[in-house]
Amino acid sequence: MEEPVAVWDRGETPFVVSIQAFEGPLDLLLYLIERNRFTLQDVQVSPIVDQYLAYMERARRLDISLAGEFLDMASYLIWLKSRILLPKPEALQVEDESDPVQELRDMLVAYRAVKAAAGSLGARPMLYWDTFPRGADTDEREITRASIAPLLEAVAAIRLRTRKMVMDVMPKRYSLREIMAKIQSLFARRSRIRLLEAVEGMEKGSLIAALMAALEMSRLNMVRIAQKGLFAPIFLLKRAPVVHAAGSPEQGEDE
Amino acid sequence: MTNREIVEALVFSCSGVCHVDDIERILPGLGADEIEKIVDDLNRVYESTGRSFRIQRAASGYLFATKPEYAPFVRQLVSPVRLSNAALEVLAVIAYKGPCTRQTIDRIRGVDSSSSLKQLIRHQLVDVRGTKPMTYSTSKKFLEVFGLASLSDLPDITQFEEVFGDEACGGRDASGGQ
Amino acid sequence: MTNREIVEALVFSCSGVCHVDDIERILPGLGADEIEKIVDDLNRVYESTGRSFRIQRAASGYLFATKPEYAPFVRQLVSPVRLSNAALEVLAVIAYKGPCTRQTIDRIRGVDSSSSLKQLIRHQLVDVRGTKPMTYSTSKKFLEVFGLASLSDLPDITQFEEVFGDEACGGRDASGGQ
Repeated sequence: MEEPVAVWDRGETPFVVSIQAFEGPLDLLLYLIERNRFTLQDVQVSPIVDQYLAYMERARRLDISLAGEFLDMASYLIWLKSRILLPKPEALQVEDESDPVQELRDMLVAYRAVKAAAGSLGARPMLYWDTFPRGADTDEREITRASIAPLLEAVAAIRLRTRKMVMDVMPKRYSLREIMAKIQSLFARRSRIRLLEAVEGMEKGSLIAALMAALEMSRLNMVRIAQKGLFAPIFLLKRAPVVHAAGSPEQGEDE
Repeated sequence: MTNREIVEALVFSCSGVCHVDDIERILPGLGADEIEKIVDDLNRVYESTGRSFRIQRAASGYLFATKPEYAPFVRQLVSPVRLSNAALEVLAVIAYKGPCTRQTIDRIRGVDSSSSLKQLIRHQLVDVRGTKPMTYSTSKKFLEVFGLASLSDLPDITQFEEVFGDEACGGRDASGGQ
Repeated sequence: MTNREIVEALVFSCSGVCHVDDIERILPGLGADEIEKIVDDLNRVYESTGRSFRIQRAASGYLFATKPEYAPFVRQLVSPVRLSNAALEVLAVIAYKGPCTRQTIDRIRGVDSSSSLKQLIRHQLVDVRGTKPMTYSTSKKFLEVFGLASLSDLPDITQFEEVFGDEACGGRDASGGQ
């Protein structure tokens, strides 16, 4: 994580960028420890805690909404610092043998290992990013892997969709035919358009109508609908007249 | 990197037909005629190096296929069951709801489910029972495929809220877990 | 017709992994070692004739895939899967720690992991097991996607193991401030 090093020293505005560079409070702590050239074995807790809190304070002043975990960690660190600085009552010392600094250290060691492992995974060539298997373009899910996850996702998808349908009662009427004609005209020059291009204004109802038009056109084999992931832009790809080749002739018509 | 190599990679990654439109979009400046020439070239290489596949012409594009003489072997491969998201939804409704009619499934999903149902019946994941009204239930093969001993092994819907619940669906995906 | 041609046709016809078991079933008498030799042979031919794909090892079999240099083109045709750092971290915890609950993952990472988990489940890299509490494990597809024959192929597993032991990560909930 090189960029935070640079932005930290350059003042406050670029700092906005840097908070996003951390996966979480442990990541930020690791960065601070490294920056102070401590090793995990001989971390001096006080300066690290102070710097962490300074970081939080600056974020607060810049009105950055911090994930709850960052604030939880801040309160934990304040507690930790007070425990280190204050003389412990005799009774407590006997009762509680845990070493909070060691606990924090263990947490950081474990997280650093995860980070390293994630880095080594990410460095491997990945199927569907670096290489693509034969027939990688299918949208259908292979279910012979003995996983129920796709079923659970399906349930979530139904719930999400039906709730939306209840909420979005549209007073305005849209003509699917009109929207389909518009999509067709957009296809005159290009074979790939964004769904949003077929939307009039930015009303939710219009967006839904455009999506329904796209689904209808997909059903009629006039377009292919593509989306790279949840919430990613939806693209419509122009489809040539019906072909029946070896591939997957029957996609569910009710998708 | 030559156009020929790229065309080969593109046709290769399609499960069915690779549309000429798509090739032209990705390799602007390459016309349909040139693509055809490239495909002919590739097929000549496959032929002369003894490959067991070749590129076939299809209505609006090209498609990779094994040569017919290998069909007796290829046919013995068990093709994995692939389901559309719609079919998975129907399957989930039947699994959680138990034996139910198509009307019930349609009502829960808010869309027509008939073609998905057909797909599921064809894959023998769903059994049909009764006549009036017809009811659908998950089959023994369903349990096998999903690695379940019985339907009671399915997690309680409230249990998977931790991942698929409302908050998780709220679109915080980009930040990846913060 | 040679075994080499048939093996090529079989691996080619699978979209996804062609299992060694299946090849052995269809070509009795051919052992795993011989299949591996044939695959190596084929890859040498592909290399020397400038093919843009090759056969790679994946989980319990082989898989035809395009070579990395063509990715920028193929990505325009096929939806690519890009994992965030957060998702890779979650995947690393599950891969090295074995089946675990979301609480364990959150505790080790120090942040909420639900949206990353959802992303991984959607891409079928992580499986859910439906007992109480719900546990997550890496899937067979995880091995395929990262080109691993098994989890023990992960690099430096011993290096990570010591810190992943229960001693190092257990029992910090109360003091962990999460």
